[in-house]
Amino acid sequence: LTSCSSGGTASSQGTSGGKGGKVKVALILKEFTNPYWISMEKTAKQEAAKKGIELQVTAGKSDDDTTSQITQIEQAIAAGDKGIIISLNGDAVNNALLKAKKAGLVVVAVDTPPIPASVADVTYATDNTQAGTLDGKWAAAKLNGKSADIAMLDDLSDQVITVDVDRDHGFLQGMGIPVGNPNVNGKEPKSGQYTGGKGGSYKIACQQPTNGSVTGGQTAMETCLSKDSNINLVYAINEPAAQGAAHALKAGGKTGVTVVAIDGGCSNLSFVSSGQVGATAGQFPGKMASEGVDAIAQFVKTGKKPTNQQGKDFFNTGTKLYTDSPQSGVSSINTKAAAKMCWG
Amino acid sequence: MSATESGDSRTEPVLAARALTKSYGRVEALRGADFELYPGEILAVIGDNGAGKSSLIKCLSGASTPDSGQIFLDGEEVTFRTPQDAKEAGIETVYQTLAVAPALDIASNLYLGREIRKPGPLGRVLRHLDITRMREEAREHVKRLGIETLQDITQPVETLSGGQRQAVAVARAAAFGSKVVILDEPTAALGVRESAQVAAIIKQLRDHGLPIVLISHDMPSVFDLADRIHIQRLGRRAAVISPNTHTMEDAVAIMTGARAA
Amino acid sequence: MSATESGDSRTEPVLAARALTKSYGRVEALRGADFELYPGEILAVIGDNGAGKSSLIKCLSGASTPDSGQIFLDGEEVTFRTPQDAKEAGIETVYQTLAVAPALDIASNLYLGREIRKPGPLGRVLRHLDITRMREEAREHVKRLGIETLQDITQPVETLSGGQRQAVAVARAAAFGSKVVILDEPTAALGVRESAQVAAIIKQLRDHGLPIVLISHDMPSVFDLADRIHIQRLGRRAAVISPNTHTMEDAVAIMTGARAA
Amino acid sequence: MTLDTAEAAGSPPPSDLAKSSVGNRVQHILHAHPSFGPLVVLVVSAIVFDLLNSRFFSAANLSIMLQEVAVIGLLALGQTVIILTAGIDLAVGAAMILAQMVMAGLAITSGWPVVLALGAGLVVALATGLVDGLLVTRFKVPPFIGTLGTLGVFTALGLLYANGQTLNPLPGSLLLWPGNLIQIGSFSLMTGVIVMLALYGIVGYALGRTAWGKHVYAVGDDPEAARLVGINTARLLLSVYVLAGLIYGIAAWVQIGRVGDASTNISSTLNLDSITAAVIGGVSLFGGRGIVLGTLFGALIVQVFQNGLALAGVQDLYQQLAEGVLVIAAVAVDQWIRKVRT
Amino acid sequence: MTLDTAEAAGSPPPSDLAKSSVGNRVQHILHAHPSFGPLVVLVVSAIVFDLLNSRFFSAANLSIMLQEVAVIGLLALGQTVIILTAGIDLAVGAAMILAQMVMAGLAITSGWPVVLALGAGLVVALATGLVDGLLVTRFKVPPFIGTLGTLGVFTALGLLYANGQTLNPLPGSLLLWPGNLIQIGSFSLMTGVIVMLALYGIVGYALGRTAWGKHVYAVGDDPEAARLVGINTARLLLSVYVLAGLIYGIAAWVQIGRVGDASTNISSTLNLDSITAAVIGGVSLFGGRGIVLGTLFGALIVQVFQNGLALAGVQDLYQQLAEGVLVIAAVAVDQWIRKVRT
Ligand SMILES: Nc1ncnc2c1ncn2[C@@H]1O[C@H](COP(=O)(O)OP(=O)(O)OP(=O)(O)O)[C@@H](O)[C@H]1O
Ligand SMILES: Nc1ncnc2c1ncn2[C@@H]1O[C@H](COP(=O)(O)OP(=O)(O)OP(=O)(O)O)[C@@H](O)[C@H]1O
Ligand SMILES: [Mg+2]
Ligand SMILES: [Mg+2]
Repeated sequence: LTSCSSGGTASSQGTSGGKGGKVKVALILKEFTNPYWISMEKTAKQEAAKKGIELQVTAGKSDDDTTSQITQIEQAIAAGDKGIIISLNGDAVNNALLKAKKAGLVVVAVDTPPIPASVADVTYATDNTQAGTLDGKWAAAKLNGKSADIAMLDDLSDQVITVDVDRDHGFLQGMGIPVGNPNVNGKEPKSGQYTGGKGGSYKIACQQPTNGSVTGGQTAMETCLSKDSNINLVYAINEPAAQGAAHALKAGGKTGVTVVAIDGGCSNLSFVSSGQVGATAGQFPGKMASEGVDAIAQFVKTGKKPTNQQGKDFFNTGTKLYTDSPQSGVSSINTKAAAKMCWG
Repeated sequence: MSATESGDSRTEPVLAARALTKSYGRVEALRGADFELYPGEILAVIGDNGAGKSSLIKCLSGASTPDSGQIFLDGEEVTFRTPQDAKEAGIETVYQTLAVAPALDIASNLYLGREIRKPGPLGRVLRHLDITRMREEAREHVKRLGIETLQDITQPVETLSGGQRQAVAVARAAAFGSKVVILDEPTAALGVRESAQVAAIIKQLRDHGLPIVLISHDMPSVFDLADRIHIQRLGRRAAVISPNTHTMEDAVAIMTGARAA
Repeated sequence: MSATESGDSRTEPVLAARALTKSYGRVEALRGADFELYPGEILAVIGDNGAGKSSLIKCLSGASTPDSGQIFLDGEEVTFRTPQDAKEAGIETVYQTLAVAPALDIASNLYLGREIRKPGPLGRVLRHLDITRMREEAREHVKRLGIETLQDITQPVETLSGGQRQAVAVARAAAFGSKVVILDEPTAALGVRESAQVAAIIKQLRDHGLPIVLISHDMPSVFDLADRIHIQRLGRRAAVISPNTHTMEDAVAIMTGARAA
Repeated sequence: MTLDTAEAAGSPPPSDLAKSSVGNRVQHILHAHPSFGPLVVLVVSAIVFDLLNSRFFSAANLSIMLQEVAVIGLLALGQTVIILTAGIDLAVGAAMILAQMVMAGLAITSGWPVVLALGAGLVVALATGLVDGLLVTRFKVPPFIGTLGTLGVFTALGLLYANGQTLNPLPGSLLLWPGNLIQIGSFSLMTGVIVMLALYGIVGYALGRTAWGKHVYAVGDDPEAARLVGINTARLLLSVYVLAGLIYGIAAWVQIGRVGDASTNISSTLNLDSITAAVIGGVSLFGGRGIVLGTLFGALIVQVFQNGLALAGVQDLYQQLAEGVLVIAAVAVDQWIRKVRT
Repeated sequence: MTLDTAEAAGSPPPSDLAKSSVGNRVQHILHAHPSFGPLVVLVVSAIVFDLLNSRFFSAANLSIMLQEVAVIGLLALGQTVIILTAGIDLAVGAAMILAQMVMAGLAITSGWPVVLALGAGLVVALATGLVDGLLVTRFKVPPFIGTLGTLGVFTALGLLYANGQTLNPLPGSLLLWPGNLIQIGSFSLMTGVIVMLALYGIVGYALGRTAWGKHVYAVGDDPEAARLVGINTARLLLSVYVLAGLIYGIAAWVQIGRVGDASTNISSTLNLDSITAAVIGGVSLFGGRGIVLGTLFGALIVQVFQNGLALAGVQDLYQQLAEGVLVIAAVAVDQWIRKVRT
């Protein structure tokens, strides 16, 4: 493509063709406070620079802010962008995305698959159920037949979001615990037998929201310990929450508790190598972003819109379990190797 | 409490109170205060600062509720729970604190709570206020009190001079009292001419048959205007005297406790 | 502006102003007002409501800045940007609006801006206030003004009676003025005895050599106290008269414009 | 006896216009029209943004900005009336979301006739206002706490009722009516924008031209004085909260129309955003001062900043930074414009 | 002439205790100690929660509740001083996060000596207060807008500086000191809690026993009156914002110590939470009324509700609902306790 146009002030390409100006793409993230999104932004920008795409990055004010995202989508349409890469904060943005598609933009969802999946042309995401299942299987194997006293540290209390449910239920399935209601968290039987690994009895000691943050994880874990001091297995929705939990366990003088999480951020690997977090299912936000940029670049070049894999609602960017305590029957890689593929 | 000064004792009081008490935390503002106002009279209430004059009239006008005691309107016992109750019974009051809305203009304040609507459907259906008319009348009302320095009728009252602001409050009561008018130090901030005007208006209202309660520290004016003088002391009524039988010195002596009334 | 009343014309004014103007939006409060206060005198300022008396002294005390004109202290031109500037120059003022902090108690208000610290390191290092002492002295100050009904020295001033509140403001100025004391209607809400006390204090301060500016609508008291009388009218000084050569009627006539001074 | 200045006896006070320099004129305009400041800020910033990217003033972009301001504009309108009484409403967004879920839920899940579902949603919105109003007037709970509590309650109720669902009304349904676009050349005006402007007109009229409005100002200005002159302050406050609730209900309708579906994920900062619009528009958080027109300008200013910065190509965090600076600057300029010499 | 009541001349005013019934006594206590109401609410709700789950009063749970209240308690302390001046601080959380990232970033990424990094973080926090203070005093921006703007600015700066990283200080480092636990039997007291209590003591002393404190109240109560008595209100306000900034800096340190690392991913409702603590504690949002002890009780009340409801096994959504109801009830009870007949 042509070189960087004149300082980017007047976007002279009033015509719909990308002629003379750069191809513009909007990257709309959930929010900015979680390092995960910053990491995704970085990779996307690198990839965009490679492909000669001008990336306009924005985000919601918080991860439930659909109002801002709708605005940003509409602005992308008005600004004549070629495509939108979005990690959506809720179904409320669906109509805006459909409008964008109608206006000829390519819509790529990343990280969070929209419902219905057809809202986006293509979705690049972690299979969150699979990620949770990895955690659950590993934890069940690690328990080695001991009884499990489980703390479930979910994301939000006030909304049902797919990531939250998929990971939670994936974990339970991996453990071999039946989920009560496939659409909502917390409906599983509070005690019974898990069938993963060697199998054993389990008890769900508490279920708390963390808002996916360190402080949230810490408070939640502290509350859980107040309720039941015998907890020996902690599922955390993501690594910040797991870190908070780990810290609460340490402060409470609890040892021998297994914590599992999902994320795979580089700066969190030390928690895994130190054993504070037993295992984490790594995801690849960079891959999601760069695939998204590539798909749009491809479309601009060839006019061919990207699509999901046949029969799938999204394009799985994969997940790997990182742990320094591998269990037989669960494939994993150690933290040294993980350091090469982690994000951030 | 057998008899009162003046010939009005034969008729029934318009407004009366028996043994009112009121305390705020440790402070006792009223300690069994009595009160009577007879038809068509100007009753002055005098007393030291903090004697409980304002507390008394606040009870009479519904602005506060006494801890104990009774209030009678035309002989019937009444309980005013809000100033609105008293207002609906025809008692119009100028409070010492003036009770104005600082950011509203003069006309809005004068007509607050009794706004005039435009004639016709605009007023009836859409409840449109007749702002022009209220402004014009407000200007008249204030002029009538001798205030001639007012340059801008749309000024918010918070920007008025002390006396101008008081004039707005007094004009309100003078214009709307229907049964009893209570004035708590209405001329404190007023100039010489303006005070004289207010005195004239008070007399005029009385001449129209409206009884008036006038709280004031201005002895000459009290002795000039009042038919009877209620002397408040330490939260009680110390005495009721007549300006005809007593001198200002007598009044001050009773008021300050220098003499046992 | 050639000569002034009284023999003081030989000495220099302590506080003077030339051609002050001040307008608020469309309203002109001052239209070229002049002012002189001579050492050791009581200067009364009288005038109709809205004549610009308060506006004038607000300029003199730094509470507001004139649009144009000059102010002189001991013959030197000064610009008071804030009330603090004037206070530091020794000018103590009681404003008509009293300027009290409603939620603070009497002692805190009396000593606001000039609090007394505890003796010893507690006060010096930790800046601990001597609250007991301030309360005791506050009680004295208020008593001195004749207010005897105060039951609780820890009352917030917002719960005080109108007169009690004014007494707090007056006590503040009386206690702390060092060069000039300006009083804007200090006795408006005060009772007979309390007003007399304030008059006595004013005289006392004058006898100690402190010049005083007294704004008041109370003609008898003005003619009793003042050495000279500044008559304000329509934003200007209409005249300066002496109580010895003029009568109250003269003063009122000039004030209201009935006579061309 | 020498006199300093002689004033002709009985000379009339000088005319109002005696000294009307240009500066004075401007000041007078500002006194009479306190939302002039925000208007100036709005116009100037719009022009600057257009210079940065000429798409700013394109019909398409203007249409979008107006559409985007419709919901927050309505919420800010209700908020403003409450703020004028020296109150505050933190539950504004929660009330709207609850009403929205009820409207869509009854119409879609429960199969009510759309008109009835819409009416029920409006009644629910009105009831949220009633609850807030009763807390403030009956239980003497400060508005901040009362509405903070109901923020939690309404949010929870909305989520429980929605049960994690997003509801899509049928195309052409009455529920989607506020989202209809009226094409005027290349400019498309959303029906909801007209609804919003109409409500601003009505509320502005009620506040400025009726006794009720005067009482709202009086209660916000000095509640004790208002009580003493005989205003039934409790009833007045109740009417204000109920009115605000109704407006939130209408906002819920506009939101459904604009977005095309009803879900609980909207934004958790609607309360702050609506207060911001009012304060930028010159409404005092201490009550009794300000007009709704100012709030409208305030909402537009925020919208112009967001849109303009994005069009100008300002990126991610820098946009957030610039928005913060601009909001401060807007109000500082307004303060400077309206500065009256004291 | 007949006299109605004769008062013995010169009779002394009746003693203060003349009519001191129990009711009067209680009222007097409440007048003198306005934070008594929140204290009652705190104690009663703690007892109720203990009845629901006896673990509530366990040493472990009490330790944890105190630990959890440390950071928000500090933020609410700074917030309270600002609210007392009739201001409000929306940037409280953003300022803390920025200071925290600077402390950890300089110590870890840039390799500064920890003491210097800590000092630099405190200076940054102080500077955030200075900026807010200057906006309010110099540019006359209302505190709501000024701090809303800096909320955006500080948040963006913190995120830009952090650049997406979470920083883990070395164990045993000075940065982690506030997180140290002092074991007292089975009760573990966090150093940061002592820091918080000490700061409440110091600020409470400064507000109640020094001239500065009286001036804070006077400015919040009636700024014009404060100006007229000669208080330099601008300087005073500036000192208040700077002090608050410093307290937020200390809160940042406690936060790092408690959580064990520094990340930007911290609750976005810290501003609302800190205001809530103050208002529940009886501090008036209109300024000039309230004491910091009330704020401490307010913060504890919120903590007790959250912890108690969770321990009582109330489910997520219902927990949010119940918390809303309880917050309202707490303040309604407080209002009822302190109700003074008028
Ligand atoms: N809300 C209140 N709280 C506490 N004390 C109060 C309150 N209101 C009045 N008081 C006290 O009650 C007493 C009587 O006050 P009141 O205002 O009735 O006096 P007053 O006779 O009107 O005096 P003034 O001539 O100064 O207006 C005073 O000592 C005053 O301090
Ligand atoms: N802030 C303001 N805004 C507008 N007008 C004002 C303001 N302050 C004063 N004025 C006007 O200026 C004029 C002079 O007011 P000022 O207070 O000086 O009068 P005054 O002589 O003290 O009267 P009073 O005897 O009633 O106290 C009045 O007409 C008043 O309405
Ligand atoms: Mg009184
Ligand atoms: Mg005056």
